[in-house]
Amino acid sequence: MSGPDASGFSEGQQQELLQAIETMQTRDSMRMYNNLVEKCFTDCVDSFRRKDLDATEEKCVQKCCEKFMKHSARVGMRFGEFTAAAEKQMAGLQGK
Amino acid sequence: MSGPDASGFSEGQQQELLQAIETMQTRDSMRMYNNLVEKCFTDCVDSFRRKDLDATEEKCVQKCCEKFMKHSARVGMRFGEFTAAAEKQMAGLQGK
Amino acid sequence: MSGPDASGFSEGQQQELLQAIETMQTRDSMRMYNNLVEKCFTDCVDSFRRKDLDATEEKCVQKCCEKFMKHSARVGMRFGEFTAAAEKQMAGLQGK
Amino acid sequence: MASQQPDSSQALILAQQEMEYRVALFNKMVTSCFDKCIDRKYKDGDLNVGENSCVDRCTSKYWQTTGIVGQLLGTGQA
Amino acid sequence: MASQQPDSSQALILAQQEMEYRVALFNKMVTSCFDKCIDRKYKDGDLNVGENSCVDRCTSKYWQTTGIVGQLLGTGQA
Amino acid sequence: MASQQPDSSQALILAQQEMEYRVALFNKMVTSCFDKCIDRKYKDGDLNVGENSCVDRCTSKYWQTTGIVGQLLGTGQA
Repeated sequence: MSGPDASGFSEGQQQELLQAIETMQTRDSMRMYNNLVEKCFTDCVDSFRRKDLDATEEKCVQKCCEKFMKHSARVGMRFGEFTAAAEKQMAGLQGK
Repeated sequence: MSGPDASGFSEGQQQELLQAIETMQTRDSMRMYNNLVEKCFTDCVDSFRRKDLDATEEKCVQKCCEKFMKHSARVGMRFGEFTAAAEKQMAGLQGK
Repeated sequence: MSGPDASGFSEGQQQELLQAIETMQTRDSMRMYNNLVEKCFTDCVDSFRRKDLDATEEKCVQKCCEKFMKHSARVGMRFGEFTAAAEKQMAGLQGK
Repeated sequence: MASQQPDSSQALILAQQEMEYRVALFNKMVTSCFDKCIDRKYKDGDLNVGENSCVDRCTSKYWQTTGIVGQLLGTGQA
Repeated sequence: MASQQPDSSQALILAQQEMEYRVALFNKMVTSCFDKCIDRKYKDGDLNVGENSCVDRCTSKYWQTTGIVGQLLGTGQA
Repeated sequence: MASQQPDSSQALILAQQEMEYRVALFNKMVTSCFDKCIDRKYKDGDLNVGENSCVDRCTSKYWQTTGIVGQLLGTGQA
């Protein structure tokens, strides 16, 4: 996933942009973490007769989480390819 | 949809407020765009035996999108009326 | 729910942090309000043959709202307990 | 709430939050009434008569719901 | 993580993000356990005994889920 | 859009928003295709062959949907 074009920004601005990217990434990974917990909890836990997760629920949450991470990585690969192809096409159009 | 009361702000502050509004509008239209894609995709695409949208799916996405925009415009009109009526009522109460 | 550790911040920074907390709380309570309206509307209102809520719908929205607030308060209590226990455990681990 | 004059940057933040709130309310009204009123088969790109009047009533009921919840939250918080 | 002393504005941002994270976690716990435990008929404005104990167990299991996912993400990212 | 040279802080804001948009698009693609392709029984921590190819096709169709909607919004707004 390539970032937006950074040329045309001064060094100070690039610094600022980099820090903004970092802040956004932290925020985004926290959000992803929260969403993952919510999703796997919703799909795996449905009985509330005890206050602790039983072995089946725990395993389900683990597999759910692993599966989501692998899925997310695969989508990331594809997303990168689409973005790259789109940028190439844009560059081609501007070159004409 | 009328904005919040801008009187009582200095010119510089009004500038700042206007820029904040603009930033928010851009962010909001991007969010709307993303939500629209997600909604129409969820409702229209359900078969994954090919990697390209077929004609039926494409048409469905188009109609979904058109319908959503018309719907959104209509809600906007109503929302404006409710807001205006509420502000009128507020002004009436304060005038007493 | 205890906040993050504020020691190590200068007075000015603590001020800034406090204002950031306040801004976040306002934003959060507005978001909660919006979510509550959406949830109770979705669960309670399903007929659109008139433009005004009937008595049954109105009561449903009220109970939904009351129930949500009580529920939210209870979750808050538990959340506070979990957070406190986790912090105690962290402190114990660091003390070793 | 405070009798003190709030400084101007705080007033700006409040005005911004007020706007954010309105935008969020509007967006939720759009989504909720779309789900309640619009047929998901999307045969046509236009809203038909039934959908149009459903949207009008739905937004009206949504707005009223906003009022009820607001009142309850207000008394609950005071 | 960095052995360097982070400058103070960055520490402020981190503290703010930590808070945002907690608020978001809390909100999701509220929503998830409401969906799992509360009867949507809303006959009564109070939580009944069954709902109350469901909420207690639900929050406990939600918190434990947070721990499991956190561990897996931690090892996955390291 | 404006023929005027935008000042640099505005360009920064735009660059940030562009990133936010991409992240949000990616996240929605992840969620949508997870819901469409992944069996919720979670018997295994790996994606099986069927899930893998479903994900590839799902992302491709999602990306195409992005294009169609973008075109319609573009013409609608112009």
